[in-house]
Amino acid sequence: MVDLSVQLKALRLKNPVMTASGTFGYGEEYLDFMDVSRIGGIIVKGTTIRPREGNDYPRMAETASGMLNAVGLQNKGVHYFVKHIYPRICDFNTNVLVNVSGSTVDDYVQAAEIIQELDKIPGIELNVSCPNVKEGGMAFGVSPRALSLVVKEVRAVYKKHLMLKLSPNVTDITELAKIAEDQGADSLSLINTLLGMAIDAENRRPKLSTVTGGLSGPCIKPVALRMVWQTYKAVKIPVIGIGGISNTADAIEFMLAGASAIQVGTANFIDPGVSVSIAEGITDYCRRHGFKSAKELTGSLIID
Amino acid sequence: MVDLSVQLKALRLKNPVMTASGTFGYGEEYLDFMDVSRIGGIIVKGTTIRPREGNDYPRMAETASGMLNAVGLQNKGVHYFVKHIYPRICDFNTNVLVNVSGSTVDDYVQAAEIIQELDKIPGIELNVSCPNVKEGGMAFGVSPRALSLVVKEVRAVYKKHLMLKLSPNVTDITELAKIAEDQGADSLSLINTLLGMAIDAENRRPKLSTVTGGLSGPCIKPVALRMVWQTYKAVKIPVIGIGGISNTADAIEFMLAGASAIQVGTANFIDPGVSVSIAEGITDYCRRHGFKSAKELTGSLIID
Amino acid sequence: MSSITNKQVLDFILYEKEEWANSALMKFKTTEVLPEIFPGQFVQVKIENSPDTYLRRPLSVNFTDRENSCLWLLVQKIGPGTRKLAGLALNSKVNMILPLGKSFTLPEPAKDSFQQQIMLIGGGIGTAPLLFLSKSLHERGYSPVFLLGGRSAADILQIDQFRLYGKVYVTTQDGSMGERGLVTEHSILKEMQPDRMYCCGPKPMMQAVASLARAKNCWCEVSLENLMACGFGACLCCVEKTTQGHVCTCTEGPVFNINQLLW
Amino acid sequence: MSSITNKQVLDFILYEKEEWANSALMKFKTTEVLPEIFPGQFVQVKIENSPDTYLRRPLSVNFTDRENSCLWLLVQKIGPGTRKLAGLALNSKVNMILPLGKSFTLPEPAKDSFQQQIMLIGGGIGTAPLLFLSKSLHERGYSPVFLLGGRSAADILQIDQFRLYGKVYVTTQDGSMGERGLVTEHSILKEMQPDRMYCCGPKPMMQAVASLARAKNCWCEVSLENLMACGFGACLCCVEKTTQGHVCTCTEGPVFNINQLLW
Ligand SMILES: Cc1cc2nc3c(=O)[nH]c(=O)nc-3n(C[C@H](O)[C@H](O)[C@H](O)COP(=O)(O)OP(=O)(O)OC[C@H]3O[C@@H](n4cnc5c(N)ncnc54)[C@H](O)[C@@H]3O)c2cc1C
Ligand SMILES: Cc1cc2nc3c(=O)[nH]c(=O)nc-3n(C[C@H](O)[C@H](O)[C@H](O)COP(=O)(O)OP(=O)(O)OC[C@H]3O[C@@H](n4cnc5c(N)ncnc54)[C@H](O)[C@@H]3O)c2cc1C
Ligand SMILES: Cc1cc2nc3c(=O)[nH]c(=O)nc-3n(C[C@H](O)[C@H](O)[C@H](O)COP(=O)(O)O)c2cc1C
Ligand SMILES: Cc1cc2nc3c(=O)[nH]c(=O)nc-3n(C[C@H](O)[C@H](O)[C@H](O)COP(=O)(O)O)c2cc1C
Ligand code: FES
Ligand code: FES
Repeated sequence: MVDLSVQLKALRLKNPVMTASGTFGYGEEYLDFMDVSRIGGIIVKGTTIRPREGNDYPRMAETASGMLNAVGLQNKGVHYFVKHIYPRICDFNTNVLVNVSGSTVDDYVQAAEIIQELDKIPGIELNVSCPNVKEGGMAFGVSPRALSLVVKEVRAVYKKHLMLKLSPNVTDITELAKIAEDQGADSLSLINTLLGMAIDAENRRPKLSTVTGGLSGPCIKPVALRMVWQTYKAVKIPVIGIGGISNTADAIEFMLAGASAIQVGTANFIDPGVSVSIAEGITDYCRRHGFKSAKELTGSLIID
Repeated sequence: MVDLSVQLKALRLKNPVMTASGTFGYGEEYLDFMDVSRIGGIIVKGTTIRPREGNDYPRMAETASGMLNAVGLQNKGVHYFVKHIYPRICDFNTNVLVNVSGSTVDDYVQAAEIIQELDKIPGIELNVSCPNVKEGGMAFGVSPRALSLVVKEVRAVYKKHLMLKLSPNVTDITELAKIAEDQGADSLSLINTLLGMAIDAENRRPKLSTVTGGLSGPCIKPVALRMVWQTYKAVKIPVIGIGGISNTADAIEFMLAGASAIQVGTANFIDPGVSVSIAEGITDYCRRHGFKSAKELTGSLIID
Repeated sequence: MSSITNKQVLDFILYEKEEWANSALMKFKTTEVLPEIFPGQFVQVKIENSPDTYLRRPLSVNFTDRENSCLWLLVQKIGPGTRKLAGLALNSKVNMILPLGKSFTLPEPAKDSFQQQIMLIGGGIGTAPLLFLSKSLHERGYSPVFLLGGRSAADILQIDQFRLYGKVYVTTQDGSMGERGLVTEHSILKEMQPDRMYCCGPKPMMQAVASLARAKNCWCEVSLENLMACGFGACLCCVEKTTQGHVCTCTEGPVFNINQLLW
Repeated sequence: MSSITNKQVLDFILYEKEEWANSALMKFKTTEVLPEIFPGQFVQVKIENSPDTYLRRPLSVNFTDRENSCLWLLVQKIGPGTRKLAGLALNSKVNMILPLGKSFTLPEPAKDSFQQQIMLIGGGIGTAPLLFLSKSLHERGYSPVFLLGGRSAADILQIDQFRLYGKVYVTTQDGSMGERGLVTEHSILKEMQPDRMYCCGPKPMMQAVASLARAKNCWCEVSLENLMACGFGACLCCVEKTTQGHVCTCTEGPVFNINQLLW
């Protein structure tokens, strides 16, 4: 028997597979396709203190082996979440984490405090890396000072698992990773989307209403893998790998590079049951390669 | 008749299509496939003051819509270039620019001085963004201070066209672009490869001898396009777009985003005559869209 | 009418195909039980062996035959995905997510005492979901009037099938079939005062039909074709600005009553 | 022998195919004039409709028939590219860059007075270029000895073709054909003292053959299969460390005399 469970500090996942924020709705959208109790966790949609209408349509453009999005954190706000959505999803037999975003440090702190009161939510993922909103968002993720502040302030009020999601749009991701660790983050998830752009040559216009947007999918996997590896070597807290993961081999690659767990994002759109298949595939891989537990995979890349 | 010529300050290209350094050898490798006089320019292989053996094999890994390379600037050094290669290629009826790399500022300066003596080489492209060498290389491209210094020193000795190739592995490419402009670069080419990594899950090893390498191909196009657009808006000198360009539409997109010219890189490996087809395609596009010259395309993206 | 059927991921086999220069009518069959599908709902098709398409492609259900587990798609070849799909050889396997979205709202079954006048307006490939809708209307005792428009006669597809369910009027921009002009310029629109209109086609055409419906004070549903990444409410990419703010066209639509829209 | 032919980008049609569980022998035909190709040279094949392969795939020329503009490839299915290629339907179009690389060095035409003993050693799919080489050796009056190895009988391909040119010895790791064991353990190697050896196969096997050749003081050429991006000297990805430093296997190879290698 392979032990698939992994421990992110005090947070236990039954297996290393989670789903990435903004790609899995509130989990409900996938109930027809899969049994959410068979994955380690769900990160629900980006949530902000006040409701947000998001960006104008069009918000999506397909690219080579990936896509750009410019959703812009559309959500009904944390109060709506608490009142209407939480009751529907609190009985999911898996870890449900809320992805929290904001325009000011105070936004983050307030949302964290409110979510802390929800018994069945064992943690939050701080999104300081959304490239699709004008104020805040990515700004926190690329500025060492701002990042330090937001993690510190949220940590001061939030006592459960605090996962920090890093932006890849930086010169040195380890610098920001270490700051987050120093300020008390429990784990680091990476990467969020790369800032990209698409143009329709025939009508000479940008494909997104916001001109630029966030790039995701298999095209970003090499960059994500590199950043996970760099970050794993730079910090002691667990790293969660994200970026183009579409099958078991991808997930294993991230774990070998240092990830303790992984998140499946855009691939959910194409193959809505893929996260369960990946969890099953990890068991199979461990068996074939003589690993007794998924934990052992983390960082076990062989460099001759 | 569409006028395809473009002017990069004093450097005139018969059309906006060039080939990217490290993907076109010295041009000779392509003579069986195409007529090099039909493109605007060739940037030859990365050249250093002393010969370099490059990195160990394996140096290449395929990725989703792209590839990683870790060639590490293998070349026989600038003196060999002057003596043995230059005589063979100096009669190409197109602009041949030399891509210059180094580990110290002095390396760059010396190589530039030597190449300046070559009559038929109208310019150099300073490569401060190679992610595949331990010392120097990318370090110059991601550090404002180092970049400032190297451009200034080379500019002091080099009088012909000085193109500076920017690294995409930075938080804010416009910051570095402006520094290069201020220090006297004549044009900016971007992007070089994104730093990435690939792992073979089955043998649990990195696919490259150097673990990380440079990502190129269609997968990076959205990031490149975004950076070209940002840079175009930030500087006054011409911008040359690079990154995943594989067909006419791609080239047009870069020009609409602000590029005065473009470079075709990895696509040459798959379709060795593609640069000529793109040059032809630009004429066709201009005709269909009522542009009298290719110049007019630059920055003509419509944002409602 | 909302979907009450669970969404599924199903493999189909391409069973029959009729291909034209710009489009193809494709009949698919599955060995599984075909879930209940309502007119206006769509499927998300995976395009195999296609380096240029990463995401699935949304296509309306053109017709179904649940007894034989068959489903028809009418596909216009406009890009790499639809071209690859339309070019498939018979017996190719095609994976779909279905059924997706909300269907057209059907009227109560017709009574002799009160026969509603129903008009279906389709532009180009926008006729795709209307055939399925006609069948359902027919089953409820209605004989709708069809107004089909296209650039030329080649764009007017499945006209014989439509004729099985009601009277068909045509416009083409080049006059090669029916009246010359746009669908919204057809003379029948001046004569008729329908109780219900259903419309699908290019956005400018649907906007023109919506204005017309408003002018006639006529109930009207349109089917939008916003760009989609997922198709089942997870990505929030397909939004339309409505009286309720941004709503997902893949779950709250693709069918909308024009009263909900800000056009 | 170096290529004196210009490199070209040519379309071929898949004309005939023999497919096994793990491999396929594919005969291609072009309507153009097939350039002159020498044994050991290779082609770069574009894999169409393949989202998982961005680069071309290098494959040795297995055989040619210039008169009829035909070219054979022997393909082992090991990944997405080779599987897609081997699975192609007859009449599919396949684009290749060719001819690439340096060929095997052929001996002077045989004289009765002095007949060189030539041995060709192939492991698995490494036999691919050797058939073409045998034909050329045959034309020069040689009748080489073949030593073919594989995991099992299923890996020993084209044995009847090889028999046309000389005597064939076989080893398999499971003993299902010929002697059981590795190719380098075959008893014939103890008996024979060849003047020339040509070898192609997995790297460990070629390294073992190289040691053997050195021990026997025998001239030996091997054909490397380094990973390639371009195939024509532009990318510098395919290097092998040799006595001359890093050299490109696609232009200076794939055939190397073992004296050049640092094995
Ligand atoms: C709910 C729904 C139902 C649909 N039903 C049908 C149908 O029954 N038959 C049919 O042929 N098509 C239908 N479409 C449209 C179809 O999805 C697109 O034509 C298809 O996705 C294009 O894919 P492609 O790869 O061929 O072209 P792409 O390269 O993706 O697109 C080619 C061009 O068309 C534009 N385009 C792509 N998708 C859309 C879209 N959804 N709306 C407007 N412009 C678009 C692109 O911006 C681009 O300019 C439907 C769309 C939706 C959302
Ligand atoms: C000059 C040359 C001639 C060749 N001739 C033949 C031939 O005649 N017949 C034939 O079947 N194959 C030949 N090969 C090997 C062939 O190119 C590879 O098997 C093919 O590229 C694999 O592509 P793929 O997409 O199927 O698998 P991939 O997914 O690319 O590879 C599958 C696995 O095989 C490994 N691999 C891929 N390419 C190579 C390689 N070149 N060497 C070693 N391992 C590799 C990968 O690392 C991976 O682990 C030749 C290679 C070279 C360089
Ligand atoms: C449509 C879409 C919406 C997203 N919304 C969010 C979000 O609200 N918060 C967040 O932290 N990340 C968001 N992301 C980023 C993903 O969680 C993930 O980090 C990224 O897509 C890379 O992973 P992938 O390549 O597997 O998709 C979104 C991504 C997509 C494609
Ligand atoms: C094999 C390879 C070698 C390269 N060598 C160099 C180099 O020597 N100097 C340089 O400035 N860029 C080098 N590059 C980067 C390219 O010039 C180009 O900036 C990059 O590949 C992005 O463009 P593309 O996506 O069109 O390939 C190299 C790229 C590849 C793939
Ligand atoms: S397409 Fe994803 S929410 Fe509608
Ligand atoms: S494969 Fe590109 S140089 Fe050899």
